[in-house]
Amino acid sequence: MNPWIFVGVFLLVAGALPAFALLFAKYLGPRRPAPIKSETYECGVETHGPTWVQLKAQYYVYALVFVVFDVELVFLFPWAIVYARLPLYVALEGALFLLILAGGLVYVWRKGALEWA
Amino acid sequence: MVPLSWYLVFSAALFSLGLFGVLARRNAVAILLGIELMLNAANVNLVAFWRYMAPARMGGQVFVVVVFAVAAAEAAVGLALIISFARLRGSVDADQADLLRG
Amino acid sequence: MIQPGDLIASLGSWLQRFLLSLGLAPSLVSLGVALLPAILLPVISLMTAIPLIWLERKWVARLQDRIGPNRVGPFGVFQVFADMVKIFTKEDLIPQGADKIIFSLAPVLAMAGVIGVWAVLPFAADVYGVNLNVGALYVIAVGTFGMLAILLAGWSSNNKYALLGAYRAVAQLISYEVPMVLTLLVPVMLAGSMGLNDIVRAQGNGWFVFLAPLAAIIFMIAAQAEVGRAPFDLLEAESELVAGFNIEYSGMKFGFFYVAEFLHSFTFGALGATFFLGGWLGPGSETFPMLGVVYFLIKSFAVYFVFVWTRGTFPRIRIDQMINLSWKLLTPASLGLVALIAVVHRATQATPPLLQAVVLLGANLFVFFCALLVMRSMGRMARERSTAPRPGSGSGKTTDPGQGAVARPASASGD
Amino acid sequence: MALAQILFLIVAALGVLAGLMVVTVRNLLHAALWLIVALFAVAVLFAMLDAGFLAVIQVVIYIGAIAILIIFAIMLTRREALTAGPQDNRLWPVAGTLCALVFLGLAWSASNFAGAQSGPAKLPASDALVALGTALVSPDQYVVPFEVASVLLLAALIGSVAIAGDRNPSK
Repeated sequence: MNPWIFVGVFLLVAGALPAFALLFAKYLGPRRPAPIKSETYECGVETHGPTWVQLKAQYYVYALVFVVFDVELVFLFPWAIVYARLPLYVALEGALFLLILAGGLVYVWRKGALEWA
Repeated sequence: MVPLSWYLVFSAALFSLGLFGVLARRNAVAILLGIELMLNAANVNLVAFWRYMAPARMGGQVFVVVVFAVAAAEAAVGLALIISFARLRGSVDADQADLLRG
Repeated sequence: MIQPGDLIASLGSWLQRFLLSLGLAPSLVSLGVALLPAILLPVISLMTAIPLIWLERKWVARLQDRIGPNRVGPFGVFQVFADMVKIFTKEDLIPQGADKIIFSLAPVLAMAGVIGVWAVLPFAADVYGVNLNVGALYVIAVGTFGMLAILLAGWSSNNKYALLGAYRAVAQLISYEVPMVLTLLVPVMLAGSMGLNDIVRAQGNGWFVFLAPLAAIIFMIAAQAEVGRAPFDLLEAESELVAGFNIEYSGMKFGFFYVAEFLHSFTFGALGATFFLGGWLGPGSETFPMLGVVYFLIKSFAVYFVFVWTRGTFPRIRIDQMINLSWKLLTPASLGLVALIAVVHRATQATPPLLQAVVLLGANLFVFFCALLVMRSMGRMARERSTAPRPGSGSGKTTDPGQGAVARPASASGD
Repeated sequence: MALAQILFLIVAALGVLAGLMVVTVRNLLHAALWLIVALFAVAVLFAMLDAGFLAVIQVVIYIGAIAILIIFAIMLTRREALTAGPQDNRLWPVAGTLCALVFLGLAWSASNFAGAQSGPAKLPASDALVALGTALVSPDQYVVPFEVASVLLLAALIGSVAIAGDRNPSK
């Protein structure tokens, strides 16, 4: 049997359990809607201005670096499985791969893009 | 058993939708979403052919892995360009991107 | 026929025979029996949260010289049930202007992202949901649902503070995902497989925490940050963000975010035990799988206790310190560690295992001391900068010189 | 109809529906969320094609990284996006017709070439993951793409940070 069938069923159940609990709780609890209740909560002060606050551009830079380091996994995990069975230069290839990426990190660091401002 | 053509037709549908997004949308980020759809359609094709035609040769999977890297690089640089452009011109409309026009 | 050792396997075969005797089709029965764990295991994991919440509240209370829950039942053991009753019967509030579907979807995703990990956890030699050959990556993949849940929750609440909290939370999660994944690479490298059960078996000659202690430490720090607990609980910094991304959530929906956090912490404890402490390995665990479950739980709770201990001990760090710790210390250290371990591990393969272990340990210590040196120089630079008189600005912001690692390093901007 | 076929049809329908929503929904953030659904459907198809590694990677990279990056970018540019007029190009009917024609052509050729109705080939006994790793690092196979990918990622990192990391863009 394809093990992914198991995973699929598992994930479905894992999602269905909380979903059913939410439905259950919805009908168990009282329902007396009032406009004051559903107002946005900001520590008692009325909310002002648009809700969609601008994302800090700094977060975006972290996301960029993260994406690049996340993608290297695609290459590193298959390499990590096999390098011990292959000649030494394979391990060096992987190390070179990592060093090139580390160069990118050094560049970003030197440019000051990692600083929290 | 699912025949190979089903996967290919699905991939064709996804590709066409992505193409439509790229052609019809004005927002540059939305165009990028369309491109991601197209790349995924290509990936489905590659994996389907790998599985149905030559599962012993890993060329198909390696190609998909490279497409992942390219997609990530494209998204990173593309979105950076869009954001930079939005700061410069106050717009994300792809039709407004005519800085190079003489 | 029934051995005490493989209780679960014999239960499964008994069920299979029982269903066959009812006259059901054999193929249907075997499929049903194979998929039964897929239905039971999520329920079990959800139930685990109940004692977990009580246990952690008691632990943290003791660590902070408090008593903790002690009103409902002996030692307050029924406190969680009381909370459940309360939370179940609360009104289901959706704030105005919220994106209703996404708002309700987010807590479900948060739970699914935690429970999903349990599909691959090896509780014993033959007690596991499924032994995926990509188990380690599967753990990370399922974890991304939790990240998505936070972003969706913050965005759909129609609340500035929720959105700000979500931005912060996601920035933290993505920052710590890099060192987390890189350190997960180390057990995969040493075991030569991504399957969690294979990783456990590969530790028969020595737990990976001894071969790669630095990887285990970085994993622990990153796990604490991924769960978002003190000292990394910036996502719910009350004084700045009111409550974080879940500010508008109440009742059961909030309850799921709460349960997900506790369960997530324990799940990382179980993962730490699997990847670094030999999982279910222990004397007699091969012949009596049930004993393996006991070992596994003991080790999981040991790691989990360290998480709780950390949570109860450290104060919250500042956001710039949090970001710096990940990108300027943990990520470079784990990058170097992975590269060094790969070369050393491969080069010493022909040598006796003990020598290899010693060399690997040496490589870890080398990277560790390099990281320490970097930390020291960074801390020194920060101290010099903070003590140097700055024109125009008073002594408004002083960096903390004692915390060399996380203090603001000098901005080494080249431009 | 076999179970696998029903499963495929459900997943494929979900994927196509999500793809349609991606290109038609007005709210960009909803479009990005529909993109996540479409990507997940593709991941499920990968799992059905016995490419478990790619399925997991699809979730980690696409949903966990690229989609998050896109959502961040949408949040960053939403002020600019709000000022824009219509979301669609004036020529969208032409584009729609063109894409329908492309789809028909592709679908026709996909279901009519020799081997279109063939079943899956027999999987080799060895672990596909090990084979993939070996193929990626063997000098006679794909080691050059492996290292070039690293350089590509480096270039992408440097390029995007240089473009987006500018603190004070000249307005």
